[in-house]
Amino acid sequence: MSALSALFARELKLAVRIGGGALMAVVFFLIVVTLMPFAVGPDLNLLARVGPAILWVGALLANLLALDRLFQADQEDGSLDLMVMAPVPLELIVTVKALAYWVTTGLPLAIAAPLFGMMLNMPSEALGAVCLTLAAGTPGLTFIGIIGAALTVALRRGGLLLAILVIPLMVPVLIFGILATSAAVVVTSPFIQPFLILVALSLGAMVLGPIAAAAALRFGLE
Amino acid sequence: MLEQFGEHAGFIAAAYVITFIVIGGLILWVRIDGKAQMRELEAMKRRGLRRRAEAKD
Amino acid sequence: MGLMDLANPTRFMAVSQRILPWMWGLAVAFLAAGLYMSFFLAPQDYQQGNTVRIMFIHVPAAWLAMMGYSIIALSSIGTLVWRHPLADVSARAAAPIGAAFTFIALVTGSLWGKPMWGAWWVWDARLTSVLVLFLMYLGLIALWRAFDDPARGARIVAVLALVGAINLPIIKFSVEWWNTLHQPASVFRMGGPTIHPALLWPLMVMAFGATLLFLAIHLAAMRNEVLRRRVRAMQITAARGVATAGAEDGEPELA
Amino acid sequence: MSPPQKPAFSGLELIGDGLACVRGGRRVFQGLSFRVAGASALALRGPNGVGKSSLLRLLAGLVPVERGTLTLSGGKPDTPIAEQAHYLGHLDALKPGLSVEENLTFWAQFLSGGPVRPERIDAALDAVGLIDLASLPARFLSAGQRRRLALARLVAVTRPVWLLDEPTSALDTEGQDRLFSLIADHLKAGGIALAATHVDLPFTVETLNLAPAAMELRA
Repeated sequence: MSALSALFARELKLAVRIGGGALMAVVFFLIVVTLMPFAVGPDLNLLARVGPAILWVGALLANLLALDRLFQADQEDGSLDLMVMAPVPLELIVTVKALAYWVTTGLPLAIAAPLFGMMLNMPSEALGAVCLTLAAGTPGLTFIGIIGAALTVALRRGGLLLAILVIPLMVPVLIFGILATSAAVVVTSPFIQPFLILVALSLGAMVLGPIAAAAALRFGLE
Repeated sequence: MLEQFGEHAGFIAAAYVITFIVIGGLILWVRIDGKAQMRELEAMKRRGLRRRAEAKD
Repeated sequence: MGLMDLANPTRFMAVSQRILPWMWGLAVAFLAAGLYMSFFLAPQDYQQGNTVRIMFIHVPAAWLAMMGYSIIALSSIGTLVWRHPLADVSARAAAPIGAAFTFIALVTGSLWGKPMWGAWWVWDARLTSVLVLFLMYLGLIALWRAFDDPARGARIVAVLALVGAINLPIIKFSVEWWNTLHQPASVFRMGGPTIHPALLWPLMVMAFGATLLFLAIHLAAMRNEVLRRRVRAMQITAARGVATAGAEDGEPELA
Repeated sequence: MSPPQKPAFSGLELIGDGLACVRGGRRVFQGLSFRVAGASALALRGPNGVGKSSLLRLLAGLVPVERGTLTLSGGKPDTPIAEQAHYLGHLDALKPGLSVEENLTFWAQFLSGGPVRPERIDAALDAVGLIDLASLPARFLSAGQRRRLALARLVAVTRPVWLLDEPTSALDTEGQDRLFSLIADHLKAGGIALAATHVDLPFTVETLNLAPAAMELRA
């Protein structure tokens, strides 16, 4: 296990040191949230109604931001070769990298979301709900995203392609995330059912994502 | 002491407290950063004379 | 290049070391006086009651948010026209401080607005413009951090800072246009045009003290930045020095 | 000073039999057989594009074996060769944002799968002549210094097989001397080294000549 903890520590160190990766996603998230009122107008009632959607779409896009570099940076400097040669299964290495990415990207997004929700005049119950659903849903987004990151690892301009590949796969997570969050805004919709499905989607992605990503990385080698 | 500022005392207190935290953090950061740079500079000046491996013995 | 540029940062370090304690002292004195005045001498506003006391930090913070960006913009001209290394140091040191004061302006604005509007955030023209300013600060900081070599990043960031400075009035104008389109009548304007003299004096003292504080932090951060660059320069020479020294003495025990 | 070599390897033998390799739809080589015993080095020779790098990557498990068998007798049983081999490729696998010491410590921990004593890191850095730069960020290193740091990885973690792809590139004469003495130490401990190089190694090596004409013919 020590090889994996060393990798986790290195990933966190790199994310904090190089350009403040964690901060960038949150800033991008804030920019997306700021743009929406310019588009739909500053009417607070309207913003409160579409708030969950704005936050979830913003978080989804922000979560994609640095994903293309996740394996590419290691591939370009030869680190990936050594990782493939390690005694640890590649699936676990991919999992650890994805977890580190979530800690530096997805988690800050979930923590920042209630603050941005306040700016959209969302009721306080909805703020808690959006934090909870994002904390439960962003791992799903990350672990789906790493499949795309692994598929495009050898491509120079993989960034845009990555988004096109994985956003359709993220649709179920988005649907149930927004459904669960809206439960706190719209009285009639239930919370627990979509939330459990969201958790199930995340857990499923955490199993499937690393297997698919590791396979893609192996085929992409040479 | 807070009560004399009326029903919105909490908001006033929060505004001042957050301001103090942010500015205090800023000053603290400047001080810690300054000390760290000074330390680095001293370490660099020392390193020219002594090797790390020898310093350990 | 050469002696002139080396001499100036050295003199800057000497001079700044002497005036910094005075600036800290003056800033603390003015802020203490300002706080006393704003809490105990200033009366309640007939319309806003005691919440007007938030104004004494909100308005100076908003003013310093703009001043911080002005420092960056002016320093950027210095970087681009005279290529003076201290200009970039000044701009770079001002960015996080300006961002922090912008953040304070946003938070206190939100706390001031909640009792008035009943919402934590209202997309009114002023607050929204300050938010865009905050985003521009963050963009500048991110761009600076993306460059390994400060000398190479300096002029590129200076271009962004100046483009931002030109854009700011346009942004402000557009945001106001957008806002009046949606909200014809603004019920309440922060720190409105007429202000009671009993409120004005504490505000002036607070603003002056906060400006001094900003400048003191800025100066201290500039000193740190100069030191950081010295460390960096020494690290580079160290990397080169070892390579040549190793080749010269040949390390007999390994040959 | 030579680095500590506690577990001396004994009875190692690396055998390739009838190997074939396909990269990018092109058959790089086939029917390639060789045999390297412990405590000896094999130099891979031949013009560019003949498949020296491909053979090393194949041994490292980075390129699939198209046909043929590859065995390491005397090594750890039931362990792929890749996990018992060091691969020093064209890329140095360094992060510019981490210090020299952090870079090496990470790889040592990651490759050995356990905690690594700092003395071992220091010894490895000393062996490649980078000990004075231990706390420096790797972004300040020159190409040759980066190469040395990559080489330190092989010293810090003990593995029986060294796969070296142009190990002398970017190194100055002093660095090359260090490299050669490290390889010699590794061989003395009973290890195996395979090197694709155009430089003559200053100790006895067997040579595997990869000839392009024959390859084309068979392909």
